Amino acid sequence: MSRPANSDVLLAARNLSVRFGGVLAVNDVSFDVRRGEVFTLIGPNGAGKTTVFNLISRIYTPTTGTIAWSGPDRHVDLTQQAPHQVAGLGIARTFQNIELFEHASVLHNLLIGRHIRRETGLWADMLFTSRVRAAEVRARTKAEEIIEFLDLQHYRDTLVAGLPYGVRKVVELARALCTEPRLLLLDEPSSGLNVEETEDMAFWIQDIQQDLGISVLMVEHDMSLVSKVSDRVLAMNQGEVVALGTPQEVQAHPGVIEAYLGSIDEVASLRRPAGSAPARSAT
Amino acid sequence: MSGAAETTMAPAHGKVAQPLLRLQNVESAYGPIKAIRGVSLKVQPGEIAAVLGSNGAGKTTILKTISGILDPRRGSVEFEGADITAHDPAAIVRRGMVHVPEGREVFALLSVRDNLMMGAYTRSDGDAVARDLEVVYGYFPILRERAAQEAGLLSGGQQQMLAISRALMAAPKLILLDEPSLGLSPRLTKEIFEIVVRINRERGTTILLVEQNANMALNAADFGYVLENGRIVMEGGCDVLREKDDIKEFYLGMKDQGVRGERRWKKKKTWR
Amino acid sequence: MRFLFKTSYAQDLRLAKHGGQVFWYGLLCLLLVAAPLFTPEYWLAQLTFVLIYAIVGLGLMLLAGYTGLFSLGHAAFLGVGAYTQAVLTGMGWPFFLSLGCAAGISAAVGIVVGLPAMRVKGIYLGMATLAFGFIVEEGFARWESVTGGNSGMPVGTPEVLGYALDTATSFYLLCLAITAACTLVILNLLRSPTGRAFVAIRDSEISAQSMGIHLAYYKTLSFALSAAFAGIGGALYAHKLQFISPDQFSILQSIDLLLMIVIGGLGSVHGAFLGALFLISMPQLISLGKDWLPDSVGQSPGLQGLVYGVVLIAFVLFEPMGLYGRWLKVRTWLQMFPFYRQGMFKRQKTFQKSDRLR
Amino acid sequence: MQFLQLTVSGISQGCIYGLIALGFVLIYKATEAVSFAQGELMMLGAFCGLALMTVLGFPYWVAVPATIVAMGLFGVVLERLVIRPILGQPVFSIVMLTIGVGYVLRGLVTMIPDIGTNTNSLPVPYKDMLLRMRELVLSAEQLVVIGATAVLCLLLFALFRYSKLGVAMQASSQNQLAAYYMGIPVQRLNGLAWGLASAVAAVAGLLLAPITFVHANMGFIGLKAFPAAVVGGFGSLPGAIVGGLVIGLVESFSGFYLPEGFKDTAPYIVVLLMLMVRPNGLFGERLRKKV
Amino acid sequence: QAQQGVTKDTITLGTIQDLSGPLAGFGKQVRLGMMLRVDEANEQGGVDGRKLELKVEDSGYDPKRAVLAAQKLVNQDKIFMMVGHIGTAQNMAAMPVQFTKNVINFFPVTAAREMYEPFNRLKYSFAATYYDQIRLALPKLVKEKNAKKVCTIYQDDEFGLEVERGGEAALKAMGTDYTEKTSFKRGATDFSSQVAKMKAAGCDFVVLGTIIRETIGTIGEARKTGFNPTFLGSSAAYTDLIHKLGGKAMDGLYATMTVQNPYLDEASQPIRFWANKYKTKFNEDPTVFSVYGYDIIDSFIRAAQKAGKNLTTDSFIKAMDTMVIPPDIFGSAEATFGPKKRLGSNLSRLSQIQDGKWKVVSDYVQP
Ligand SMILES: Nc1ncnc2c1ncn2[C@@H]1O[C@H](COP(=O)(O)OP(=O)(O)OP(=O)(O)O)[C@@H](O)[C@H]1O
Ligand SMILES: Nc1ncnc2c1ncn2[C@@H]1O[C@H](COP(=O)(O)OP(=O)(O)OP(=O)(O)O)[C@@H](O)[C@H]1O
Ligand SMILES: [Mg+2]
Ligand SMILES: [Mg+2]
Repeated sequence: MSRPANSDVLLAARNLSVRFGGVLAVNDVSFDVRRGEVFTLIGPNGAGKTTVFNLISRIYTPTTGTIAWSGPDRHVDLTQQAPHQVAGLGIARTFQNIELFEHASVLHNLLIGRHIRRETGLWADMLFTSRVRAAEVRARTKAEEIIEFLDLQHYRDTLVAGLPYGVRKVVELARALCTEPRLLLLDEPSSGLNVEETEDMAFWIQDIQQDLGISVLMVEHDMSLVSKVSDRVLAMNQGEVVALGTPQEVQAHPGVIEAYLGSIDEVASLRRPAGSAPARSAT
Repeated sequence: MSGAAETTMAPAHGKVAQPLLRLQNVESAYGPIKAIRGVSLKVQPGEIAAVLGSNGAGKTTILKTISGILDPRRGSVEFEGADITAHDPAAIVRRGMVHVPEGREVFALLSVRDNLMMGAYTRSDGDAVARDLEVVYGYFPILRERAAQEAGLLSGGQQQMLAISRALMAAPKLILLDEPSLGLSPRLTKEIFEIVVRINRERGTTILLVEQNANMALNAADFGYVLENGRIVMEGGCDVLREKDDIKEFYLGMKDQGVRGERRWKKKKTWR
Repeated sequence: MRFLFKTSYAQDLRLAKHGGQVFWYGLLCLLLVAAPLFTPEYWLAQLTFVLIYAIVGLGLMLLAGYTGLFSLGHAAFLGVGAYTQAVLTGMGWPFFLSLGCAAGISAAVGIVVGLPAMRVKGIYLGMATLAFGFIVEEGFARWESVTGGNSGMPVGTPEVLGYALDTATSFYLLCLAITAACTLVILNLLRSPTGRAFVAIRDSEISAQSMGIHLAYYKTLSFALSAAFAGIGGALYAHKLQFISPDQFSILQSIDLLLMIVIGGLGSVHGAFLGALFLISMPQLISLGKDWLPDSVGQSPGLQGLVYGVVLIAFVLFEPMGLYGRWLKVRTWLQMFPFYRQGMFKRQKTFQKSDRLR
Repeated sequence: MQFLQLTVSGISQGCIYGLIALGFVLIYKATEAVSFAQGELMMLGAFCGLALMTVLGFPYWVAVPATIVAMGLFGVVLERLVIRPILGQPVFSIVMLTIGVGYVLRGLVTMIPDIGTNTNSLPVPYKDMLLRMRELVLSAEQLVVIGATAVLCLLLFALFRYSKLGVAMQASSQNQLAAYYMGIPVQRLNGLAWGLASAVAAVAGLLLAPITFVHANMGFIGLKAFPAAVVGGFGSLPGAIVGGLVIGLVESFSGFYLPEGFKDTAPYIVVLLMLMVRPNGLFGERLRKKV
Repeated sequence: QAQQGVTKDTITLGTIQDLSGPLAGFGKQVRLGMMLRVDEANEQGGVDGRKLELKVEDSGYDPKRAVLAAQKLVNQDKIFMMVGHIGTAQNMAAMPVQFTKNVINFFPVTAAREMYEPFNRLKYSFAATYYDQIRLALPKLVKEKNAKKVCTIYQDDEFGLEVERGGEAALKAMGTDYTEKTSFKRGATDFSSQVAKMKAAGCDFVVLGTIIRETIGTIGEARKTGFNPTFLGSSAAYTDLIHKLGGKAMDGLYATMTVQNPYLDEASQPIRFWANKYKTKFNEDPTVFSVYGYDIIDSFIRAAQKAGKNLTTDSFIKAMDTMVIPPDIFGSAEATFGPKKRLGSNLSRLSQIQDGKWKVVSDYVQP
């Protein structure tokens, strides 16, 4: 793989297409994610955003196209990598429908996130040598840092199965961070969060970008979050690119408004005309 | 949807009716963890009621308790005046209440169409079912397009549309909606709320709504409850709630720029 | 009630979480070591079988309980171990070398099964291992020059470092030592990255993969380890029984092994031991109980199967977490006394979700 | 000629496997559990028929429907008593339960004085009837098996494909929670599925009885029906039949043309090969999880 | 040191039967036969004033459980002797346990050669081995039928192999070999390809290493396809179930046997009397296996009486050294034992199913 022209580019997708039976889920999509930026994919439901993520993390193989990845020491075509190698290259992701290890505690989930950073082999593990012990303590320390960072102390030892939706979202983010990635793929990080929590999420994403220096590729429907944290936005529709630019530019794009945002009319139109509401008995 | 309208009851506008749904002092727990602690609420026939609350407040738990998925430790649930506490979930659906669950829960290996038909499982009026199928296809044309596809392969948002449509197919008296806008595009979110309001107006279907998008919810609903840590901390007509400072700050995101600055600053919630 | 205050991360890594555990497990070890002093020979032999089955159970627990892969042909690995040991010690190889080979060859066979099995899941995996078990059993029967075919083959008493372990006590102590070593290995694995990878695969393959866990490698590894344990168990089994024949490693044996860990409690190391204890003591209990029953029932040929089935059903119905689950409840009750509340372990409504999409 | 005769016996043996496999697939489709008790239910069905005919002296044409109905009811009761209490637990528990049920049924039948431990023969009217077409010989027993298998397969296929009930059964096996949310009476359907499966097992038992005799261990033939179901693809009804035929033919030919010992392992070798080439069998659905 | 299992007024015997496995039907009958003789003996005052006590364990035809059972009987119940233990592999697995405690393995219910070979002073066997049965009977019958092509179908385990080897030895002595050999796995139900194979080979004589259902299945399939050679089975196929289940098609089958099946309407008066006694006591028809059980205890009692008041393992062996057991009412061959001769007799008779019943058709076939 030759080095991409622009050394600023972390990930370069070129002419990606994938077809499922009759559905052309992604159609000739190209984009770059630059080092240190927050790059957002938006688009109506079924536009192919999650599919792009799945292509990057090698759950699907593209029908055509390449994804160039420029790690610190390696430049590879992601489409040639085995699925489990993606994490090792420095790409971590979260899932739209949350895929956690349900029967394990939060801490345990985060430790599994440390897998690619494991320092010991099978035989050492079997004997639990002092090296393993030391490595384990280091893994704990890192996991605790992330727990601290995302305010999860309260849930450290709870089983994931019993967590509320919003907390799971955060745990998934924490697990992804545990791999110490260069690029973080976030699939709808704010879905299921309320306004306040969405704001926290925005702060976290900014911290991740600025303090940890991790690039973020994100799919998101909440435009307030998108405008707040994204450097650039790519709008898709029916598998194709509609617009690319700053959040403001994209939000003003007529195609995006038409297919995605809807005409900005007042939500208050939903409101029932005063007086016609069914009466409630006094409590 | 006019065809089915005759079969459903008309909203009891204007007069003080017996509540369609009433929870009294309900307490539910997961093992040793109490998720809701003594919740009482009422839903009047023909209204849209909303429950707001932060993560883990227990909103989903309330809905699960109502539809019989979770047996409450204490308290009672009444539907149309009859006690349905801890009844078999299927029996509750047959009474005319249907639940759109959190996380979509579509039948992943059945076709989209079969999913919709399963929504109408409790109905035996074949013609009306066929008409309602057309109606939901009208709401969400993508479902018609994908009618023969396995539902598990739809995108997240498409599955959400399917989950809502499936519940509509039951032509219920009361719909429990758990975060209907989850994962939907802004445009579709708006459309969903429009549909919800329309169903409520046209068919008189009563709706109990749990939603993170408080702005939408408070606009669409007539009455609201605010839930924190498993307790109801505030309730009232939506017009009233919209004006409260706490609601504005914590749920509508309209904050005092002066107090909450650029970087993180968290204000402790205290309920006045 | 006991409250634990954690003061360092290393504390979490210890095997024994607090002094009480050190005390109780220490006492247990002591009792086991001293058992020959006060146990009649017959019961000591039973105890030896328990240890042997516990080793096999540990391996199967790793595979089924922690990696979530169910093997319906595990008796085949047991058999490979047993035959390897029989053949090698028969050729005069030293005990531990043969034991190592038994484990190694079983593991190799495990890898061979594991490889094609990587592509299949759930029920299909069960069937693949079932089929494999049949084929191996047939292999034992057909490879007469080595295995003696269906006539079976005799196995001598083991000789360790020049000492012939021909008494029940010495062989028991050997098994005890090996069991202890195996348990330690399993416990170590489970608290290290390798063990976590197994658990991750069990819970969600897709996200395990996206965390960088090489599914095929770890699944194969799990098969190999599990087979190696079965191989060790098989080798000891061969010495204990002194006679092995192909039909001892049939599907019925495989099902017994699976029942053992399920009744013991899936997903716990304790479960392997409790299950083995159960599997060995069950026939004893039945034959004890027989004499109390009227002859028409007590001497009826079906009794054994009936009781076996009823106990299994009762466990699944009333104690899905197995013997270990029951033990946890008793322990909690004791620790919490008098604060234990009814309903603390009350079962909630649960809802099955398709395994096909995992 | 030899070849033809082998083919015919392969097909008829295959139909037997297919018939038992139908029971597996039925339970699997409706509950996602693999029933290890299917062979024992079949055995029970055969014993039930035997008891009706020899002890109570029912004529064959009364005993057959009576057995099927009785076994259907038995299945419903079994579900109510044993399966329902843990409905909703992971399927693995149910699989374990079926193993337990298998043990119990075998134990109980063996406890019946005299006939329980013996091998018995079922007096069917078409016993020893042969159909000769030049050199090809077909016994009536085999023809009946082939016919019944085809009919049952069609009926069950129609049930799952076209009826609301069948679709609802599949729905509740895929996502029980959602099935409850939609008002599907999951428990009742589950009972129905077990009733049906027991009835199918009874049919298999009655048809098998003249060929293998009635004895407590006749259920072990179920172990051969597993490969059939797997080769066909576990969730597919036509697959069960096709898989059964494949296994039957493979057995028949390998017994004749291959060296000793292959006849009994050939089905399992076929399974392993099949799983390597097509991990989901011939007709199994390709399962993909979308994330 | 006191002899284990023998007290002032009891002798404790142990036996392991298959009461829940594939041979449960037989195991149960052996047990009942034994119990009948034990009760008779105890009613008559026991052996030298000692009552017999029989401990029965179930192996389910599983060698592992057989070992456990043997350990229980030997180490816990302290039996004097193991009598009539069923199953070859089970005996093989249990014998080491017994021998370390000096417990005799007396008359196991299996006709494998390992029950007396290689020599061990604690092994005693009574049954003519399958190997010898076929080895001796085959030449006679082949000559009689003038058969040209001898074939075999056998169960692919130790039992079936013994039958097959017996035939092979006989054929070798006659200067030929099997024309076709086929086998099946225990529990098989379909024999069509095996029968087709033998038919294709043109066999006119088939040695059956089969038990019950396999015998019926094979012959049934053969008759169906118009393949009618002479069938010869071993004593394992000599049971009344063959003709009861198989019906007319089974007529003509030959089998080797030692003791006669005790039909309730048997012509011989003593057998009829015995059979009806058994039926009254247990409400079940007796079979050859009941007779085996009965005979085993009977032989034990003879030897124990001969050993006298001071009954120990050594005195028992001493008594057996000169033991001669005369033919009994069921027509068993005379059995003799010696210090190095541990098999009572290797002779057997031929019988044939005629009109749905076993008929003895030859006297003991002398080598
Ligand atoms: N494995 C698959 N098989 C068949 N179709 C698929 C598959 N995966 C995705 N699709 C289809 O591809 C299209 C894009 O799906 P994708 O999940 O990428 O949408 P999305 O942009 O993430 O939408 P949403 O915002 O609703 O999550 C959808 O129409 C979906 O049905
Ligand atoms: N299966 C479970 N086991 C244990 N605890 C649970 C379980 N489900 C929920 N809880 C607990 O119950 C509380 C309420 O959860 P619930 O899901 O009702 O919250 P919610 O208000 O719906 O939150 P969200 O907005 O995130 O969906 C939470 O504290 C959660 O930890
Ligand atoms: Mg998506
Ligand atoms: Mg919720």
